[in-house]
Amino acid sequence: MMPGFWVLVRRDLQLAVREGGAIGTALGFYLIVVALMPLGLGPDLSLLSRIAAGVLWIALLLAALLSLPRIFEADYEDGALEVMATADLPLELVAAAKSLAHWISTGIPLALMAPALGILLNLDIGSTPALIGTMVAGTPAISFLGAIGAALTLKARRGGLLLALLVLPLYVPTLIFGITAINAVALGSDGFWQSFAMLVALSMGATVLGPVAAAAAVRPQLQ
Amino acid sequence: MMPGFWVLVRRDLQLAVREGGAIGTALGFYLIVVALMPLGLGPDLSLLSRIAAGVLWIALLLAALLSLPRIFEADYEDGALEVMATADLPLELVAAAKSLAHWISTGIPLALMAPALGILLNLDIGSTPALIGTMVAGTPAISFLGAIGAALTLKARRGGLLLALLVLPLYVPTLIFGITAINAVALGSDGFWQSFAMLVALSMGATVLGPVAAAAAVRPQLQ
Amino acid sequence: MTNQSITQKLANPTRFMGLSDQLLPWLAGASAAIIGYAMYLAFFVAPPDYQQGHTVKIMFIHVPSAWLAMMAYVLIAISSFGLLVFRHPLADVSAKAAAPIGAAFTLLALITGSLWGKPMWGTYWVWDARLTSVLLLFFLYLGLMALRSSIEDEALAAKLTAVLALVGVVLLPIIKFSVDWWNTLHQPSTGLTTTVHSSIRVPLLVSALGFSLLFFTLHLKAMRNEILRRRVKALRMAEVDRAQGSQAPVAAS
Amino acid sequence: MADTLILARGGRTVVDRLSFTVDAGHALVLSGANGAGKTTLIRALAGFLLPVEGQIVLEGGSADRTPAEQCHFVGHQNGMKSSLTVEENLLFWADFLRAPGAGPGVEPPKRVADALTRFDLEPLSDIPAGYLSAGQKRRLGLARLLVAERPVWLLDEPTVSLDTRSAGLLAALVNAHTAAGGIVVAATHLDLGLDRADELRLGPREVAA
Amino acid sequence: MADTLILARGGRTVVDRLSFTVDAGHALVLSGANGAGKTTLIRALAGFLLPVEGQIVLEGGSADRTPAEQCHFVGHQNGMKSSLTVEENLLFWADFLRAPGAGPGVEPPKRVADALTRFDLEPLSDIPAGYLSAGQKRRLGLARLLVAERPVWLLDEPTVSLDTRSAGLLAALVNAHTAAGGIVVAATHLDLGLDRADELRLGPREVAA
Ligand code: HEM
Ligand SMILES: Nc1ncnc2c1ncn2[C@@H]1O[C@H](COP(=O)(O)OP(=O)(O)OP(=O)(O)O)[C@@H](O)[C@H]1O
Ligand SMILES: Nc1ncnc2c1ncn2[C@@H]1O[C@H](COP(=O)(O)OP(=O)(O)OP(=O)(O)O)[C@@H](O)[C@H]1O
Ligand SMILES: [Mg+2]
Ligand SMILES: [Mg+2]
Repeated sequence: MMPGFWVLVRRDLQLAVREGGAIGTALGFYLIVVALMPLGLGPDLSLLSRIAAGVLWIALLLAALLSLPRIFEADYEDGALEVMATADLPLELVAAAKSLAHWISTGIPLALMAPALGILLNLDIGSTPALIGTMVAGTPAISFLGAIGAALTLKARRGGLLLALLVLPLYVPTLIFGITAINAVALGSDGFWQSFAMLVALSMGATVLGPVAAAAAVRPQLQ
Repeated sequence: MMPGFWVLVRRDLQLAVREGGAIGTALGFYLIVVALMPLGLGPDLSLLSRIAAGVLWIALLLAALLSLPRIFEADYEDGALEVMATADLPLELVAAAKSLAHWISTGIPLALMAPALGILLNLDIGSTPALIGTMVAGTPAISFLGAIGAALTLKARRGGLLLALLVLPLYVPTLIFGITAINAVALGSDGFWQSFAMLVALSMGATVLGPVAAAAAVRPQLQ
Repeated sequence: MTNQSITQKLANPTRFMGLSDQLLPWLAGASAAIIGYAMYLAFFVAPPDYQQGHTVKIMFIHVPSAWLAMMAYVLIAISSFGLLVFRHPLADVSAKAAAPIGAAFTLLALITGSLWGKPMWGTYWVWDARLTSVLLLFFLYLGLMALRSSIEDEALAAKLTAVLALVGVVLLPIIKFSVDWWNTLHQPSTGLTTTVHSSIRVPLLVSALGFSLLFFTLHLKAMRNEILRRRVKALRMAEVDRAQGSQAPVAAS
Repeated sequence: MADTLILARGGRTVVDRLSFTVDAGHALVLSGANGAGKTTLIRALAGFLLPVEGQIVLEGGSADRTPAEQCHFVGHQNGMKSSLTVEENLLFWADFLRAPGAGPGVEPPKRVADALTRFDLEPLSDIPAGYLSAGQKRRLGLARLLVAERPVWLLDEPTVSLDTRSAGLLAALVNAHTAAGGIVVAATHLDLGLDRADELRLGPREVAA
Repeated sequence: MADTLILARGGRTVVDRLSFTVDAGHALVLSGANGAGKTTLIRALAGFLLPVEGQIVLEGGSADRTPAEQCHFVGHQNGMKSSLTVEENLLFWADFLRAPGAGPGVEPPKRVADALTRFDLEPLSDIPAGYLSAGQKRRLGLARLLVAERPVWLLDEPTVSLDTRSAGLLAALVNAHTAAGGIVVAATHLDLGLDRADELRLGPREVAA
């Protein structure tokens, strides 16, 4: 069973690298959305540092969101998903492998880039470890829950928008704990570890729930 | 020449209505992103009303952004764009018709919804006419410039993300003048008409530049 | 603009390769020497600023890179025009080679600028009009590179990138103006090149010259690499064709 | 119709110095192994691909329209929207492709009804196009040929997925079109059974195959 | 193999009470007009569509794997990534489709090389799959049949876009597979020229047509 899993993870990563820097594009988008916020909210630095954690998380959500269709779409359209459905690997593990590849190729790079963007928002540099830590811990939930949305919208036109609509509410808990954790460090309140533990728990729950629900959503669409 | 133009606009609107409520989805996304902001930024009301105009514009940009692929993608994939290229209507006007349909089916509904969302952000109700006015005046730039991005990314993998990366910088002037105009009314400074005139000028420029550039981008991709 | 006129005289890549091969060592040597001299002037001759102290030395890197960041975009725009209108064989090579270099100089200007900002303004970044428009220029570079890299067919990628580059030209002044209007925290221009004392102005101009030469060295080198890469690819294609038994000639790059 | 064409795909020459003419009232069948360049040639005729060298001329066509604007192109895709019904799809194309200067002539709705009948699609006319089977979709794509009048038909593997009966229908329509003085260029691996057809065999590019 | 199947698409019954068996070492050719339900039936055999009634049994297959897991399915799409080369694509499928408990047997790279040779794709093996012509893509899709061993092959219009030579190749491979005791079910409008093949004609569902 397992060999097929890793073969698939490797291929998806290979495609992410090969297909014109999917990773670079996600990072670029992240950078632009963060830069857009001060343009919209005004250049007041103390205001910016107050909302920095929120902006970093929301922009990260949006960047990850836009790359979610990649999880299933191409394989659905070119028929690869059908073939995978006739393989020995259960569809749940196919979904898990694809979500994992998405996390490695999108979640982690975004998390690592966040501190650099924090500078633009005048975020305290001392909070860099907390920033990276919470984001690495929280992003699995984004990839694995996002897979559900990606699977549900396979047959829908304009998947992107609908996908966002379905998935954003699922991200609210991760968003809230992620922001609380960072602010605990950056603004110096306590409760960091508590929020961090919740983030890890949410991510772990997502790695189970996501693939099961995604597989259930993919199956009837293969008719 | 012109008959083909309006036939196409009508069909695109028909498709927007028919294909699973594209419009409703854009509105839903707009609502969710605006609702997410207080979650991310904290519930301080005076802070919220200070940044309301910015949040409304940024969220509108993102909602419109996600619906941009609709302009060309489906017609490219099912071969309709090829057939249109052999029609008498020049490709520039095809692009213009499709951008116009996008504006009517996305830009206008989003603009009309903005005041309702302004309430969530504690925006002064008196600024409703200014809000709707600037948004109706500014959104054509979003559709017509967005068409350039939609055309450039037809053959690119992960269109959505790349599209956003290409198009967001083009939106900066519209964003800035849109926000300045609303704030002029809501926060009671002057200069509304100046910004408004700039918005109109930007939109008019976009209706020329957009279709020409979009057609130039579509043509080589029909090979 | 030496490279520009050479590019125009040369109709074919082969002559370009020959000429650039001879030119390159000289350019490289000159830029190294001039930058070295400028740095000597900057660090040992120019006096520390009475207000800014030694941090003023950042200027001798910051200002030239900011200028080159903008000049590189102009070069890309001209090349793109050459590709779309005249289909000049070298135009795309030039545009493609200039993009990463321009982006690098933009990044350099951003980084040196923020390093300078920390002691001067107490923060690495402010949302000032000039800073914001440079950041947006950087985004445009990113967009050019991302678009090119995400399209497999190189000829197509070249055309689309050129369209985007020209759209960017229309946009850049608009961005500059709009940001100027929007922002109130504008840093007043110091009018360095003309009014400031020659002990600072001279090293700055020498440094700018050196950096420009460096830019052309890098650009020429990158163009040569790109041409060679295309030749290798054409040869591989030809091999495939031969394997398929075709006598058809391969399109020369 | 075409003169010493050289066509390239992705930097490789695919069609090398090819010249041919198709007379009014004749069909040209392109054949050749996979990868021989049939699709490439048809797409060049439709104006999507600029020839590296050579040119494509349509003699006797109206001067103010490009050759491409006087062609019907039916490629691998059908250009039909799956959320519109069969009839709505055809009606759109009938309206959209109508030449601007066209006199009253036959009205689009009438033409569409006619095309539906000819391709046996009438019983399906109210069904969204997305529900059709592969062959039904193909017939719908071909029905577009009848909703607007154009002298040249360019067909890329038109019989893919068609059953024998439908293939026969298509052949009859092509024959009728050429009999009325039209031109047809079709790429195919099968024998279509056309009258007045010449064959152009594209060179064996893939010798190994 | 199948027992009183009833299959429905979008609420409409498409295949009504159909029973058939295919013996090991035999091929079954599905024919019938457009819309008769061939694709529907094949997708049901591959397990994508649950029968409204009836069941599909594979006798003599391994008990711990569903029938679908013992089938190779080749539908209208080929499941190949256009940015990977021809060889990388096949290698992925060879690795991915290898049965978990499979002994050493023939190694995937060897199998891939073999499949490439058999489908005349060797000269193209380093080219990204996106550059292939329609027929070359189809051959690549079919080459997947050879990179992992499975007793049942389900082919939906396998000869679409293939030139005669390649169609012949395919027929030979299908014959070899059935000769070795495999089962093949193929939907097609053309005569494939198979040995040991039965034909199943699906009823004319399209009443008007
Ligand atoms: C990331 C931050 C910064 C960016 C993106 C940036 C960008 C630029 C650009 C584009 C120019 C060329 C302008 C022109 O020639 O019209 C420039 C020049 C200059 N910059 Fe910066 N800058 C930054 C930070 C700073 C800081 C912190 C200082 C020092 C206080 C500074 C001082 C200067 C000076 C003195 C010039 C020359 C001005 C002139 O020629 O009149 N910059 N910068
Ligand atoms: N976008 C592309 N880039 C590079 N090469 C291409 C591209 N499209 C096609 N080719 C190559 O051009 C050649 C001709 O392709 P074409 O599609 O014209 O063949 P065809 O005669 O239509 O074949 P088939 O019968 O298989 O449809 C093939 O060798 C193919 O690999
Ligand atoms: N998703 C769907 N929803 C509703 N009806 C469908 C759907 N897909 C197919 N049908 C209908 O089911 C019937 C059988 O379709 P199927 O694709 O099985 O035909 P087929 O025999 O493969 O035809 P062809 O030779 O044209 O490929 C057709 O009448 C078709 O309109
Ligand atoms: Mg072809
Ligand atoms: Mg079928």
